[in-house]
Amino acid sequence: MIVRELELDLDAFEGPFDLLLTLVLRDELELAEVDVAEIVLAFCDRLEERGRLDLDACGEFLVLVAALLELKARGLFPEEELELSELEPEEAAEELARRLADYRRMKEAAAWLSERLAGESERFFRLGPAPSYGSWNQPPKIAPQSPERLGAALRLLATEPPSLSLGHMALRFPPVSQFLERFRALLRRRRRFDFESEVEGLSRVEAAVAFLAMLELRKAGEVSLEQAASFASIRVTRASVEGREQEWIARSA
Amino acid sequence: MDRPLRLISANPVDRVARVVEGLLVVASQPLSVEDLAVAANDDPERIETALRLLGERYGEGRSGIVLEQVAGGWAFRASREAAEACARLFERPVERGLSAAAMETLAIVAYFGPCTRPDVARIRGVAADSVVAGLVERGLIAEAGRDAEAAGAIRYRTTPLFERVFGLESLAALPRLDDLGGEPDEIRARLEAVAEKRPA
Amino acid sequence: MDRPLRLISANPVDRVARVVEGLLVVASQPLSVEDLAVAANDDPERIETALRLLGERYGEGRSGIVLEQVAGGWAFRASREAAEACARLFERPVERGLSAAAMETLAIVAYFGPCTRPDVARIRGVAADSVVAGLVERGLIAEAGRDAEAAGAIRYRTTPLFERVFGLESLAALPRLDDLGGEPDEIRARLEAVAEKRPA
Repeated sequence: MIVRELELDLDAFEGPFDLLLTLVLRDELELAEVDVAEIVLAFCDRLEERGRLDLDACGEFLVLVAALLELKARGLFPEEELELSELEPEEAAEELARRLADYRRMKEAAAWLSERLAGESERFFRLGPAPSYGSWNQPPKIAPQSPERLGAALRLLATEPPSLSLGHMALRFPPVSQFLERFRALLRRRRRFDFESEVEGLSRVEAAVAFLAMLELRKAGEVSLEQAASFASIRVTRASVEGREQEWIARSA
Repeated sequence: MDRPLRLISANPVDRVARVVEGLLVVASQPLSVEDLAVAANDDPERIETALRLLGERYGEGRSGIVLEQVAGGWAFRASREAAEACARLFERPVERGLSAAAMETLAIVAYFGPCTRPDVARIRGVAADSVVAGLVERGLIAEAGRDAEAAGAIRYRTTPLFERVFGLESLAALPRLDDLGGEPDEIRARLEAVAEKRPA
Repeated sequence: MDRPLRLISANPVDRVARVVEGLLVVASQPLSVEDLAVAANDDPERIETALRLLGERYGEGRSGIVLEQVAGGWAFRASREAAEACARLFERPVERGLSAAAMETLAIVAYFGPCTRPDVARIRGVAADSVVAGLVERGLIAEAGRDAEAAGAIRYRTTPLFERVFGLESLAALPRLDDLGGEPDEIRARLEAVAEKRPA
């Protein structure tokens, strides 16, 4: 089973998984609008149809979906990036557990409120003023105000929000094009390179982006890929001009 | 016996009277005998009997709540004995009444008005409907025609009451905003740009 | 005689009670003992005595008007006996059709407020803009200034109307946070248990 060929039929997108990834990484598709859970469901459905557990596919899928989710989270909460990136894995796990606990509490609080509201359906009270009479039904008086408060309100509105360090994000999140350039440059110098050694030292997410760049090159017919065994190193080889020409001839025939 | 046996409370008019009390204490407007009869699912004669009963209970000198027949029906009001206290309750000047949201909206209408609710929302970065409605109700801003361009949205301007509350002879007396730079239009464009950068 | 002669009614608490009745029947929101004392120009102890007296008179089953302690004050409402009749005559615009998302957002603002829309989104994991706007429109939450730290994002808190609609004496009547949901430690232990099952 080839994960990147997984056919998706989402509200925001219809087509194979790798096209979705490419569009997202090129900023041509708003990730915030993609329902990642639907992608997971589609994958699980496919797995079930095949009737056997494909560990390779699951592993690849997990890496890609984790990367997607992280990208989406960053898009939804850009300011979080700064706080969370400072955390050690241990602290991040604690933060995650704390947030999950908060959410679970609020789910329960919401259930409590719903039950309470249902129990209050027999309580009627007046919304709004009493039937009007009497001198007291005038609009309330407003105490004198300083006009300086008006200017102060606008000055507060003019305060620039602190700018988010986008450089930081760009560093951790190179666009797929950056890896495309890097791999192409590398391939101009060398005919073949080892994917693992090229991504060594990168974060998992960066490695995932690099992986997408590699798939992109393969799709464009610029490279061929070989892997001796699962989890073995992936060898990236420049497609020979002859090979591409032959392919072209074969296709047009 | 032909008639089915029914359990009837000692005085069912008491029950109707309690339902009418409940309806009147929730109503924002006088309720007619028909309104009351439809709501209570009872006949108008019994409603009238109940109202007579309530009239005796809720009369001047007997209760702080007075049942009164006015144009359009029946309503509760405060007794004359409580009038002075009611006047004190409603005449407290409400300084706390001008929230930060109200102040921002007033400032926008005063400096850049007349402007529409979408204009205000664009600068504040949040929907302005309830704030604008509150300021209209309190007489600090008022409608000033429709904006021909913005799909006929209603435009608002500040009122003479606004000028009195802020001690201004006219809008020309508003404090200058030189530190924000330039003409009102420039300041406005700058505020809109900042609003876009603010987190939602 | 040193003391000036005063005419004191047979039972002055009765008079205070009548004034309080009058105030409560015209007020649009629950009134605190302090509000009542200021308006009635009387001392809080006597107001409390009067409220006790009125509580006996305006109770479920005894009257169609019920005195209740809610949203930090005292207010009249219709008795449950009159609920069916009220339902025929009055809408329930505030609470009708509150979605699950709205309930969660209300809970978050009630427990963690004043808080911003990004705060709500962080806990729910979904953008909160339209839900928050809907709750503001219903009057269940209101703006409470801007957060100086979070780039001037608007903060929200629940309103007295929220407490009143949900029949809460105050926000302190909500279940304690500690009594809700799981502890972070417990959740964390479960996360780790799952993580440890992965092959080395």
